[in-house]
Amino acid sequence: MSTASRVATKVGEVPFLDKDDASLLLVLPGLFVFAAFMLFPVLYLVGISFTNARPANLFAGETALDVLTFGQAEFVGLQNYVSTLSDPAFWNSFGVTWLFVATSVTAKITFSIGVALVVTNERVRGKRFMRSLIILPMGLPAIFTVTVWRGIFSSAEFGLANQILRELGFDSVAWLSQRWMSFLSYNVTEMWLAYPFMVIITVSALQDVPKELHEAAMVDGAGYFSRFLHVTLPSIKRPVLFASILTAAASFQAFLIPFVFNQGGPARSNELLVVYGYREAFTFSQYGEGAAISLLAVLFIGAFMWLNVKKGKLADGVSDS
Amino acid sequence: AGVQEQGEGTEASQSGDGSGDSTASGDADSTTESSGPAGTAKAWYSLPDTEIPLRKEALGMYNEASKHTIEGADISDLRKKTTSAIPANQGPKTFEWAHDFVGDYYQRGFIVDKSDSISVEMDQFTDAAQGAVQFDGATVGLPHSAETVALVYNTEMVDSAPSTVSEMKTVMEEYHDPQNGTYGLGYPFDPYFTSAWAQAFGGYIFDPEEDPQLGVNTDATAKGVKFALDNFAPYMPNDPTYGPQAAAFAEGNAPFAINGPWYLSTLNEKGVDYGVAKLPTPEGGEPNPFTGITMWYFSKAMSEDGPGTQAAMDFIEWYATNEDIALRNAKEQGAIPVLDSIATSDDLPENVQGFSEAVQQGVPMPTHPKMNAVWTPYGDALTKLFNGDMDVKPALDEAAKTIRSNWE
Amino acid sequence: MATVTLDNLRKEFDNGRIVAVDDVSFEVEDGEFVTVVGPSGCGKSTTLRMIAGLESPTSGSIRIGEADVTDVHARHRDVAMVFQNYALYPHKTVRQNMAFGLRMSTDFSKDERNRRVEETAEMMGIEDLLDDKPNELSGGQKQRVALGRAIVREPDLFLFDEPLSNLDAKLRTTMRTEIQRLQNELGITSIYVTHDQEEAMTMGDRLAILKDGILQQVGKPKDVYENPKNAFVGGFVGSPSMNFVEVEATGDGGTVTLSKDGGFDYTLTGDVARRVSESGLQTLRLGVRPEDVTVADTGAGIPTTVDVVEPVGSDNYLHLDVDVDFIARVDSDVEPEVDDTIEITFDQSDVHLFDATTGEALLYESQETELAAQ
Amino acid sequence: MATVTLDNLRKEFDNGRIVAVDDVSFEVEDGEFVTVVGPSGCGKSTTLRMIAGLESPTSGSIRIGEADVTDVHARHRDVAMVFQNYALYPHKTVRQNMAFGLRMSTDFSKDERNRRVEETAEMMGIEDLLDDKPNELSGGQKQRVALGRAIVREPDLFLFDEPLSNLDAKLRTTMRTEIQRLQNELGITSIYVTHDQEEAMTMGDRLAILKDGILQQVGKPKDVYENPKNAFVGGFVGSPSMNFVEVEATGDGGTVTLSKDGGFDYTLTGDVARRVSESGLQTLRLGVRPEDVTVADTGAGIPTTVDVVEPVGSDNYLHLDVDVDFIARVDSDVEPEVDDTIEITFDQSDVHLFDATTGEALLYESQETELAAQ
Amino acid sequence: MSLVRGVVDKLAEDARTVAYTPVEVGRDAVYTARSVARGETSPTEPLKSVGATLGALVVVTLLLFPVYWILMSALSGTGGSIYSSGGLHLLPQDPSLKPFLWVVGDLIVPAYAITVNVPFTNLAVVFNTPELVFLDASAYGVDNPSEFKSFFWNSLTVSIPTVIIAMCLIIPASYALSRREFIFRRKVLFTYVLLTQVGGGLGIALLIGLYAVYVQVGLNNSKLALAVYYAATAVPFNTWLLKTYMDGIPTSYEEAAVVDGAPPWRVVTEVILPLSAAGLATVFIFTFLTGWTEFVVAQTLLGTENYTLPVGLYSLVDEYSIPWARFSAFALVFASPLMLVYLFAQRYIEGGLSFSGMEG
Ligand SMILES: Nc1ncnc2c1ncn2[C@@H]1O[C@H](COP(=O)(O)OP(=O)(O)OP(=O)(O)O)[C@@H](O)[C@H]1O
Ligand SMILES: Nc1ncnc2c1ncn2[C@@H]1O[C@H](COP(=O)(O)OP(=O)(O)OP(=O)(O)O)[C@@H](O)[C@H]1O
Ligand SMILES: [Mg+2]
Ligand SMILES: [Mg+2]
Repeated sequence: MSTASRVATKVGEVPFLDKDDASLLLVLPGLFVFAAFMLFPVLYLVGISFTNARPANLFAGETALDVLTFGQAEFVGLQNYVSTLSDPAFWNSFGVTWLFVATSVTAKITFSIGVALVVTNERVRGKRFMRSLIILPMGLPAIFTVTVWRGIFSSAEFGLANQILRELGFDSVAWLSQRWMSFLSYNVTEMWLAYPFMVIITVSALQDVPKELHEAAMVDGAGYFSRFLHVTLPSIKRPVLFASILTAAASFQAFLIPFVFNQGGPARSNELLVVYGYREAFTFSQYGEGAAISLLAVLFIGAFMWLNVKKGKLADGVSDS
Repeated sequence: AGVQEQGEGTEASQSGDGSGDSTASGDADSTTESSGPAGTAKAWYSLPDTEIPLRKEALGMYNEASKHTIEGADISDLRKKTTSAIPANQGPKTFEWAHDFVGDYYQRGFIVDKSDSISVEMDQFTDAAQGAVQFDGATVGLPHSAETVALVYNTEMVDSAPSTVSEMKTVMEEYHDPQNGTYGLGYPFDPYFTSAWAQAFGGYIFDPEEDPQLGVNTDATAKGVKFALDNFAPYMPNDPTYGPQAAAFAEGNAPFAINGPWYLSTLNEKGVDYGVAKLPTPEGGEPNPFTGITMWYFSKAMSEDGPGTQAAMDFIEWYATNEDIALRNAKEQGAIPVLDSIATSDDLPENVQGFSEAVQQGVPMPTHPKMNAVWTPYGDALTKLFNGDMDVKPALDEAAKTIRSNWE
Repeated sequence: MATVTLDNLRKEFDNGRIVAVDDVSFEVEDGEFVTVVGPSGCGKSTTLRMIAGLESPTSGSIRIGEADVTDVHARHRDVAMVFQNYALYPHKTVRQNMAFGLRMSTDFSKDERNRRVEETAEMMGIEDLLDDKPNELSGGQKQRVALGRAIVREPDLFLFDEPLSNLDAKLRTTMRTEIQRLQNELGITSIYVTHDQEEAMTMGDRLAILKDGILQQVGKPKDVYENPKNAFVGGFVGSPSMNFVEVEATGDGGTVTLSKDGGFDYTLTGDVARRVSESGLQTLRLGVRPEDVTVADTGAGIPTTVDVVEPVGSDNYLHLDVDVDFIARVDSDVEPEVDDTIEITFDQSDVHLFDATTGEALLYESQETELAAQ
Repeated sequence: MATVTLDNLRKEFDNGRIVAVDDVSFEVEDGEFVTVVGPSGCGKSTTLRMIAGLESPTSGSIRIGEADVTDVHARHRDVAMVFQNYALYPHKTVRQNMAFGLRMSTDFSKDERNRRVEETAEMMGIEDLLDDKPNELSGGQKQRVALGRAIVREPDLFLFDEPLSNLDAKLRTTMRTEIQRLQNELGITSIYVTHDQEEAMTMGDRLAILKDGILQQVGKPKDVYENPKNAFVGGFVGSPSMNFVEVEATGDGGTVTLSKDGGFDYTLTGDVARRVSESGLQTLRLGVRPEDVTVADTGAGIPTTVDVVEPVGSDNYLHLDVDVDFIARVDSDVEPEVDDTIEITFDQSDVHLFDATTGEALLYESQETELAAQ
Repeated sequence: MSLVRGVVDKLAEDARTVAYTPVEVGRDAVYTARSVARGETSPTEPLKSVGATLGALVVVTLLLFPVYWILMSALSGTGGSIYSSGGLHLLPQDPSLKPFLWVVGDLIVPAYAITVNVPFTNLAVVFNTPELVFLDASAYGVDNPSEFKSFFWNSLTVSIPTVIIAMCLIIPASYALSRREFIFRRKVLFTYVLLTQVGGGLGIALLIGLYAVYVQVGLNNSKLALAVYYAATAVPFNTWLLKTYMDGIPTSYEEAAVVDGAPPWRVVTEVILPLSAAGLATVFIFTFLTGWTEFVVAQTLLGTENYTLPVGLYSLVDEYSIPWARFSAFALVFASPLMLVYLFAQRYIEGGLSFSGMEG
């Protein structure tokens, strides 16, 4: 008690805490810390993207401070952007990325809703326990999980996926050596990586669907499928939409899966945008161009999020709706 | 009141504690004499956990015997770590890696020329090793072992190593039966592993001395690549990457593997009976694999003189020239010595001799920074070829084109 | 249109640990409006939900019309249900809400459906709301839409689960008449659950009273009011509640005196007295309704003190000291002061007598008996 | 203990687009129990919340006792409030819930707090629940805890925002008496908001009626009931509602005849007739309460048809064809058949007359006038 | 305090529920069987339930198969691999716990000498605690166990500050965003939602810049600095998440507290925070997760002695080969604390991620 609580009481008496506008002060620390760590790197990246930075010139100079002033890299204007935008590989990567966003998000949503329906079905016993189990993969580090899935999708006859195919009497598939098969394997892996989060959100949404609505529909003569279509789906739309937007952003920035699987291969055909940027920056040591690509990616994803946030009215809370 | 731990701590004594700045103590007086004050230096390496105990032992030996102290540390993703730490002046005095960083890192200024202050004779190393640690006339480190790929055979299936590819093919033919989980060969199909064949018929992948420097699409190289495709690819598991290829042999499901010394620990764990031999010869050619020379680099931090640098140099010289260590590394880890004195010695275990002979067959990987831009496009081409998506020549031409455009 | 028959209906929850409905049997006639009433948790909703098919009975059977529907799925029962919180589909417009049942259970063309929806909407006075979403509507409007949604389907049976309890008092009265009017017009068999006895009384052709899952009494509102089968029913029906006084019966031949410490004395005569004597009970519970209690002239009645005078406009409620919560409903011009002593009296014909332990009515005559007597 | 004075209180929302409370002034005396009643959305809660300090008025001032508290923060006003949904902290036990206010606003020691909580709990009959969490309690128990939480603080002022509306009818009546009893005992000034006019009538020492944010009338329940200031108040107070008939007034000197198509005719005489003539109004709204309507012998009254007969046990409500929703409350033994034609009548003294356009009562005499007249 | 007690209570309740589950299932079965026997329930009803449950089990099994697969490779001795050219085996052929032993290493509490000086005298009492051996790895043939324990310690000392710092930044902000109307509120909210996902995958060039700054400020190799960084990255998403959750708490609780005389900070600590338990739990887990699993930045910023678990895990991966058994065992041990938390906090996470308040 005593001192601490007296101090606290004093704090409580500070008038600004009662004032609404002053509440901005509660938000500022977070905003500030975030900006300090996020804004700076982005600005640095912007800087680099206008230079011909390569490891050799960026790191020339005596102190680490020189790195901050881009070493001896020279200002080249928009050249990096021009060369990026005129590179057919960029456009391939751009297209594949959006395709991946479209397919993987669709897959993730349908799959997760399906799983969520199963583990909330009232006939199923031990639902809660099952729900506890299926979110376990969220605890595994991504780099590890992806490496494991790389093994599962090995093109070798004895990769797990192929072994299962063979148990089922199919021919083995060269997963990572064929463009669309590797694309498929990216999707499956992404789905598995994302499902715990998506399922939790969907399950919570499903549990918030008023039971009466289902009963009303039942009495109205609707079967299971109609109820799903007319009651369940519309009721979980918003939370699921929200989850989809988050997961779409994750898909857009997928890096580990294509990189670990086959470096966006076979032969760069599935090189998602971030992998493309990474490769430009590191394999070819073009930091400037890599930065430009990264920034373009940020721009796209930013625009995409902005659209979604606007459209989905995600910034609105109940308090002001 | 106080609490004091009795006896030995249980936490495995850590590999190093990095908190002491290596140069802090000695920078003030910049003596260059070897009789200078005792120094402390950080040394980075990235080893499989099976090799770490031996390394720690070696460090212990050195620290015991010398006034200097070397703090070793096992780094995960050494390439990334050096790239970020060294420019920020946070790098170690020295780090250990194969020699393929030499050109790139030297150009980037991550490593420095210390040819003036080396006090050991360079010609006690094999020629290949001497060449590997030098770039543009600068000596940027000292070599301590070599590695390359050789033929590994399962002694339960094969009595003696085949000396020609066609002999080998007969055996592979016999065992290759994917439906039943057996294969002829486990062989990661990438530029480094296949270099022996690509360069077997007078071709070369990259050579700064040649014209053109880039050799991936010369006819001779194409012939070599085609040779590898025709003679090996059909007997391998479908996936050209390391893991599956390594598994096929390690589980006793293939008579042959082509792989490097690092593979032996896996084989020992799996309990496969194996022998190592140099690569079989193709008709009309001679296998000519890339070899890697593992070396201690003179990192940027060694550019300033001081006890720390003294310590690092002293340690590197000690390690590189220490026959005991080289032999133990050879015996326990299959590392091929690069000290002329023991490189071909009979003291070497049989298996290492196989690798050692293979090293004799090959050439060190190019150290030129341009080589960096070669690996990936060329590797992509090999993958395509392995998958049968393209013909040899067009695939290599395409790779060459990409590489050239990346050089610009 | 259909009759509904419940046969020994029983519902257990939690593996038998909770018995929500216990052996309920009754019959609803074709076109009849039956209200089910009882305190919270007595199993009203459960009963209704079993009839709708939303819960399956542990034992017993349900018939709608001729068919035994005990094992028929809710969506094949052709009943319409109005829920307490309306359960309107929030993402559908009023029109879609109303058309949904038609879409699901009939083959009508879109036009036909629309026509019917519009017809019903007009009937309910919500034709202007057809394109609004439920959350743009007020409570009363929502209630109308919910009703409309049920009506448009022209089902065999209407089920209402406390459909008015979320409305305010005034609106409740209005909607009450509206539902009655509609049911009269359409003549569809209806079962209406409520915990409000006034609603139950005014709306139902017949009244079923539940307590702890057990059916207490079924009958016309007036009959139940006048002739409660037990003290629970007596106390539950009517507002303000029936007054109860715990009394000792002492009697000889012709008269029985009911008395209680503190000056309460009431003498029964005639047939009633005889029946009380015959029952042999010592302790009785005497019930008398507030409106049957009148203020008597001095000396003519039971003396008591006024605790509180509650004016409700049309009448005054006098809280009297006779027993806890003993209320007399008197004219609004009878305004004694608090703490005044007044005397009260009531007719013997208005007296209800119950067994003090079991609560059974001593004088209860089932309607059948009455009918037979006539 | 304190008086409360509201002075020209006004509250706008949405930058003035919604005027929730419009120029409300009234005074609550020390120890008085004032009920505020009005239809949904009329600004009752907003008014109460301004008194509590949870909203700040757009203009006007609030005084509690001597102090002007218009700009004082809620937590310094020393008022206690009971919320509609109880707002019991679900994570605290009953004891902690009740002690919370004491902890926050007093320096009592823990023992002292405990003592007070236990005292209050005993008074409320919830001493056994002290260690339960709110979600283990029934509705009535929650309500009691919410009351207890307010009482234990012994505040200057009690505010109640529809505290009973989540309870069922029976429980509501019980709790109503309980709150009254407590307030009587404690004598703390109380303002009680409800939309249920019966609650407002029975509980309040005085009644304030709001509509669209505007104060309509303030007065003793009986006065308001008998002497509504306008048609809205007349219709709002009393159950069933006052019957209204739109009539044409035609008159000469002594008498005024109020008539309506369809056979309605009523003649006013004397003083009332004079005042109607004087007002010069042609169209009037005649109001008469259901209980003042009696069934007359044939030929003696206004003929009308019976639409519905609603038995409520103690009485019957006859819905008559005079005008929409015209109800006569008659004895339960008066049971005409539906569609019977009966005649009704009522006393001139029970007639309320309103301006058909403004709704103002023609015969309204403010109490002050009445007092002056006496 | 009450928060902790609440958590403990809930855990105890969960444990009870789990413990009673078999009893309950048994009772259920008996009840159903009886009722079927009496002919009151048609036998297809229980069959349907059994079928549905089995179906769900199959789905769960399929979902968790990769995890099972990893576990198998971890159990299949040091030479284990997820590639098995010898056909599909559902059980390890040569099961061994060695990889796990290798990960965990010795669990030995060394003997301590505790000296207590008796005040005002020169006497000191010395207690010798015995050496406690829980697990001596070398006894099972594991001589060079991993440095898991030191990685674990580092991870903890990064993650816990991360959580604390993040909570300090997130809670006030989400409260303000949820409950107060102030200038720029909508802008801040909008920015946060926008930034919930933008920003990852910016490439390593960015990291070099970041690293340079850290070095300049002298913060590299500081676990605390890393924690601050993690906390910063966790701010937008989690603030927004908690804000959404708080939106669902009826304002009347808060108003009740204000009328009861509670100052703002008490309102927050006594009412808002306890009622946000599920939201807080979720945010807690998410922020913890950031610190627990992040690899790239940790690897760049930290020196070897400060390596966290993911970096340690990755250092097992060689240029060519992956020691699958150890790698898997390491990853599983690494993930197990989180998995445990998930197991128990599942319903809070479900509650915390429920965006039902977002009706628009
Ligand atoms: N799904 C269920 N599981 C367990 N018990 C239940 C369930 N549904 C109802 N009950 C129990 O059955 C009893 C009757 O419930 P029911 O809902 O029928 O009451 P009610 O009369 O409708 O009450 P109310 O007026 O509060 O709606 C209650 O004791 C309730 O707790
Ligand atoms: N925070 C607010 N923002 C905008 N409008 C409001 C707000 N609070 C109340 N109003 C409006 O003010 C008017 C009066 O609201 P208030 O809640 O005081 O009504 P009420 O009499 O308490 O109604 P009810 O009986 O439904 O509780 C309503 O029209 C309402 O829509
Ligand atoms: Mg119910
Ligand atoms: Mg209100």
